[in-house]
Amino acid sequence: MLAAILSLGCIGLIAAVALGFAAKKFAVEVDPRELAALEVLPGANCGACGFPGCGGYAKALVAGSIDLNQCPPGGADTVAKLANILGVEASAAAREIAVVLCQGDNRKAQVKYHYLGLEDCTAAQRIADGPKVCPGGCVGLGSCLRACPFDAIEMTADGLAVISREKCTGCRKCVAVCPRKVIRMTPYESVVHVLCNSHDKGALVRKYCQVGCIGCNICKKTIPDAYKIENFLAEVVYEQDAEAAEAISKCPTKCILDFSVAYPDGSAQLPAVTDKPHAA
Amino acid sequence: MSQQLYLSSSPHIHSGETTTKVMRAVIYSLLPACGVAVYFFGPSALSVLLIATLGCLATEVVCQRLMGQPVTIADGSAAITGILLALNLPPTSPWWLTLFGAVVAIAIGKQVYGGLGSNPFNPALVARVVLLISFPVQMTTWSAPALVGSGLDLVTTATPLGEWKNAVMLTGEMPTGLEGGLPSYFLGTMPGSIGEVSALALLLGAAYLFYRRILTWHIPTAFVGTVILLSGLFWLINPAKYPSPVFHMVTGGLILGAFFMATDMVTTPVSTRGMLLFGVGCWLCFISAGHAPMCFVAVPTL
Amino acid sequence: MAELLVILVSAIFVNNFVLARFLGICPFLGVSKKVETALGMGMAVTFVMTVATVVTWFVQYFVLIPFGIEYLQTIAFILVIASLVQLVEMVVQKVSPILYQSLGIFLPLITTNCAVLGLAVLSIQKDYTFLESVVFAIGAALGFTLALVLFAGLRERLELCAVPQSFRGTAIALVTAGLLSLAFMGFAGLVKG
Amino acid sequence: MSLKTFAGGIHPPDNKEWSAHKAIEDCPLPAEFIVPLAQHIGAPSVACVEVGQQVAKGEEIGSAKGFVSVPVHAPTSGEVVAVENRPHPWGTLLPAVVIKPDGEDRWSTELQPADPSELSADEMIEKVRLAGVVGMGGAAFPAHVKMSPPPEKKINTLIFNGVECEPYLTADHRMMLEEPERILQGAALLQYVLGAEQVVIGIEANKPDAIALFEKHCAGTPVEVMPLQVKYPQGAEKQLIAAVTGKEVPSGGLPMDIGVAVQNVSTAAAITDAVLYGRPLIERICTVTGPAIREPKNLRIRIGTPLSHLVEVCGGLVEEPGKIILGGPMMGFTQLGFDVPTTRGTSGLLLLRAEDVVSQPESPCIRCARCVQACPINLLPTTVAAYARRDLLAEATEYCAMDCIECGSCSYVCPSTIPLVQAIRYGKAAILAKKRSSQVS
Repeated sequence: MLAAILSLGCIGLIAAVALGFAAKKFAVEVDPRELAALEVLPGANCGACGFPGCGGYAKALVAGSIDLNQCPPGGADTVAKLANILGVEASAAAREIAVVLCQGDNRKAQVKYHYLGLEDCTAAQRIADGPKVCPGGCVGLGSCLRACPFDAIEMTADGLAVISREKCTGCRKCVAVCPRKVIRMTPYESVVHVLCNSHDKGALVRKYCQVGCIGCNICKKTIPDAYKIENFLAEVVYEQDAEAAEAISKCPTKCILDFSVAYPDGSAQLPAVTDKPHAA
Repeated sequence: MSQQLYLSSSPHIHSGETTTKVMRAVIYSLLPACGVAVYFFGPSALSVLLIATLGCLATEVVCQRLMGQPVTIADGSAAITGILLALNLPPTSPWWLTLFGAVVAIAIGKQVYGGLGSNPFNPALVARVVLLISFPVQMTTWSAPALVGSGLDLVTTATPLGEWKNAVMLTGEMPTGLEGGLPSYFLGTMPGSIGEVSALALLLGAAYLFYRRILTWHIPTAFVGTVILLSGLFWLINPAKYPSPVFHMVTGGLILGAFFMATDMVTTPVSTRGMLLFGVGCWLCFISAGHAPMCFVAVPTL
Repeated sequence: MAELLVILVSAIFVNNFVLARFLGICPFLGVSKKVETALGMGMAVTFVMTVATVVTWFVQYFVLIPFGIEYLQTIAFILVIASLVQLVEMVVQKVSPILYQSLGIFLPLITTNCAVLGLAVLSIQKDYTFLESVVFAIGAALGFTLALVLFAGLRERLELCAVPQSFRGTAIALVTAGLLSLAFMGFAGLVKG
Repeated sequence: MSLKTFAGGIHPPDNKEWSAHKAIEDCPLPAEFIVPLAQHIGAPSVACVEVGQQVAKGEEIGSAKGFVSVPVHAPTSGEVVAVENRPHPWGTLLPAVVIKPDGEDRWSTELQPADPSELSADEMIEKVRLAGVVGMGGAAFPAHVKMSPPPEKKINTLIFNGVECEPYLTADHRMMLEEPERILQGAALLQYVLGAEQVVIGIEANKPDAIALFEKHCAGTPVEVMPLQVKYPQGAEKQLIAAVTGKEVPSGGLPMDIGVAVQNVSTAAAITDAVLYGRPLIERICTVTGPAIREPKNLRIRIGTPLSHLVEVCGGLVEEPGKIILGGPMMGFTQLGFDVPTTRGTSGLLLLRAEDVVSQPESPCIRCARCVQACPINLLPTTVAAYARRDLLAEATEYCAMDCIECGSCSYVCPSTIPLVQAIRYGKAAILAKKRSSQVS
């Protein structure tokens, strides 16, 4: 018994002394932020981030070579804490979500040719500026859908991207990937949008799209504060859009929509995702 | 313009080859071997072939239905898996064994990975390995071929390779007369799995695949070449203990392995260098597994 | 000499630590997303396994046995291996930052890995001589590296595949690992024993 | 006799019998010329005429911007009726000068013939630049740039490209048969300018008449005629070099790095016109062909002729086309309509019926490795394309995506009809964009 205690104690002592000595002798300066970040991370070393462990991820974070949201086990809390540590703009700002500002699916917007080839909007855009006549509208090949990490985007049967208000986390991946820049970040509270992205003159828009904004000014006349018109295209002024919905019935081309009532695909607003288990 | 034009990125013409055509050609190439097997092993081989093929097709349908995907059994890939699986089984396999193998092959070997083109392992070999480990007795009970209608029951026997191994283990010497059966083995009287029975029939099928340019020389050459080289070396050192390369060529499913199992397109490398390396690598699995190789560990990064 | 070769080959293929003994599954699943990192991890493991085996062999035969306290083997080994790895990590970090970059970051992950401990315990159990232990350790580590790199390669390929949503990630990785393990069972006939 | 060729490649049906036997016809003037200002790789030229201005044939109407750029000239005499955006073969609206011909077809008086023996190499290059000569095989790279390599790059071998490996097209073939002198004069001029020791004309074996004719003409001259095995894409620069010299242009390098220069035979003819007669590049041979056209022809067209006019000259349409392709079927560009004009790079107009259009849906890759065997530059197209589609640009770059010559061989052979080239092209564009943005920041 005594021998056991003694010998194990000795081994422990030797190890402790050696480690302690090494810690002093071989000390290396580490970025305090890296240690703090490591502190916040779950410490499971699961490798989900693509790094060998939390340490590697923390290092990459401090080096700024990777996004904050690469740690699924940590979830949103960790992201917030990391943002705090790294001094990145904390997402305390109002929630923003992405909206596809177009209703011109394959039936409502005129198509100028049959596109064959890669299912990708950017690739199609390179062939005669995309298969639709409208230069600004949704190309409809679902690049945003594939880019969305949260499964928040759906393509309607007629080829129009629709983003779920509830599932969208505002990560902007779809905004980056859209060759037409038809996806815009908007405040979550704003439910009324002008769903058009064409700056062409009204007469031209009428030719190629049944639901395009023709810049007729009626919405602005109805609720002057809530709308602005630039280059023949109306836009909701999201800062003061409290009464924007009142102009909906006046719009001659029905390109203003209230997302709390209906989605562009004609479906009623999807129920809030509370009944589905949410991946935490 | 009254009708809408097609626009696309170049090229605007195509060879006309389709996946379905390729798969169909592979099925044709396997038919001679199947025919010979049925001829020699009789109805039991036929039933194994049918159960395996139909089992694979059914599993594919069920999986794709369950996952809400379009059903693609018409492309022929599931049928190939079924036939290859059957060719790897003993003709005396009970129906449940075959069916279980078929389900494993398609469900776990293929559909779990996303179906055609995504599986990293050859589904038929996945099933074979699972069966071999789960039911070793049934999977290694071989019978000698008997002509249909000869009235003889299938007789349980050892494969020539197994015979040699046992003999070497017991006496350290190669049994005499073992090589005498080679010509007839080549034609189709080899005791073994359904597909091993006739090297000739397999080579016929392989020749057709070469002609259709579906098979390239790389993997079979590297595979067979390595086997010949090494077995030849051992044979030269001690002909009394080790059989000649020809023996290896004809028995033990080398042809089946090198030309049909190892060359499964989906799970093999695409670059020339990768293919050669893969072929050599197959040898390792070949010697370790004894017969029809388990060489389904693709070298994925090449 | 032939003995050593058998030990080496059997440790690499037949009794592969990951795929046949199921030791070290954590790094096997965790650090196998890219071939490059897998190789780095493999190298780190090779190093740690070899060193740990050497040290624990000495601990076993010069401390535990003389004092008659073999029952403390596990605790003693964990203690020794853990502190040893920590020590090495510190030294490497200071002495060679480049080596640390490629190897060091993996070290903390395997300080108390079961594969390392298992190896140490196994080589004692098998009554290996010192040289045999070392060869066994190298073989086991190479086997680990082989399994890891193979698996990483497969996972890299899986990245490009249309794996059904519900199977993506760990699920398909585990299925693949299972199949790979089955494949390695085929090696059982390679070396007797 | 085994003929030389390169590794990889494919054998599509060549379909040249539609037009190969048709002698070159002069295309009558259309009612209106649309001359695009962007007709070459590099900076587009800028209009230097105004609406209402009278121009003579060969007069400069767009001036060059920068070194890798060439001027644009009036295809006939007439009035400038518009300088505006018009449909362009690249698929978008781009600036063009619209000229209404006066029917006189009067040459500009400023264009003077010259005696080549009195010209220095630099003067010749300047003449070629002013004449707006570009590579006429399709890429439309300004010829004067290729003629003035940096002094440390010595050109030993000069190769003329008479391969015309694109199916359907016969423009170069007819030119070789009917105007060998023009080509050979240009060849001699280029040899003088570059100081090349070896001059080779590579012609595919499916044009035995052209090979025989050139062998007759070149007997006793330093020019060597080399028959080549029929294979696509032998006309691609690097593949032609590999076939003729057996040398490989290094990844990311230029032919001049290994002392080789390549010019198309039609380019050689245009250089003759430019240097000897001072005439700018305002016309070329163009094959109008395909199952949807009534009467396939080889036409001598002016640059800027609308496609609708070519269709009219060739007897109109058999039926509504499914695809309008400028260039060959392997690398040509599909068009939105017949209002598009021809440019200097237009080697052919191919009209396919709807039933000829490949519209099989894509299916999963079965890793059959056909694309790998077909790839003339030894890439792994399926892997590169898979990475490109998933925006894994670093991996795509690692697998040499940027070396792809976009010949289309991989897509042609793919049994799963995966748009491999398009995916790689998409990846290349993304890689370039990323590189550019990282340079800016």
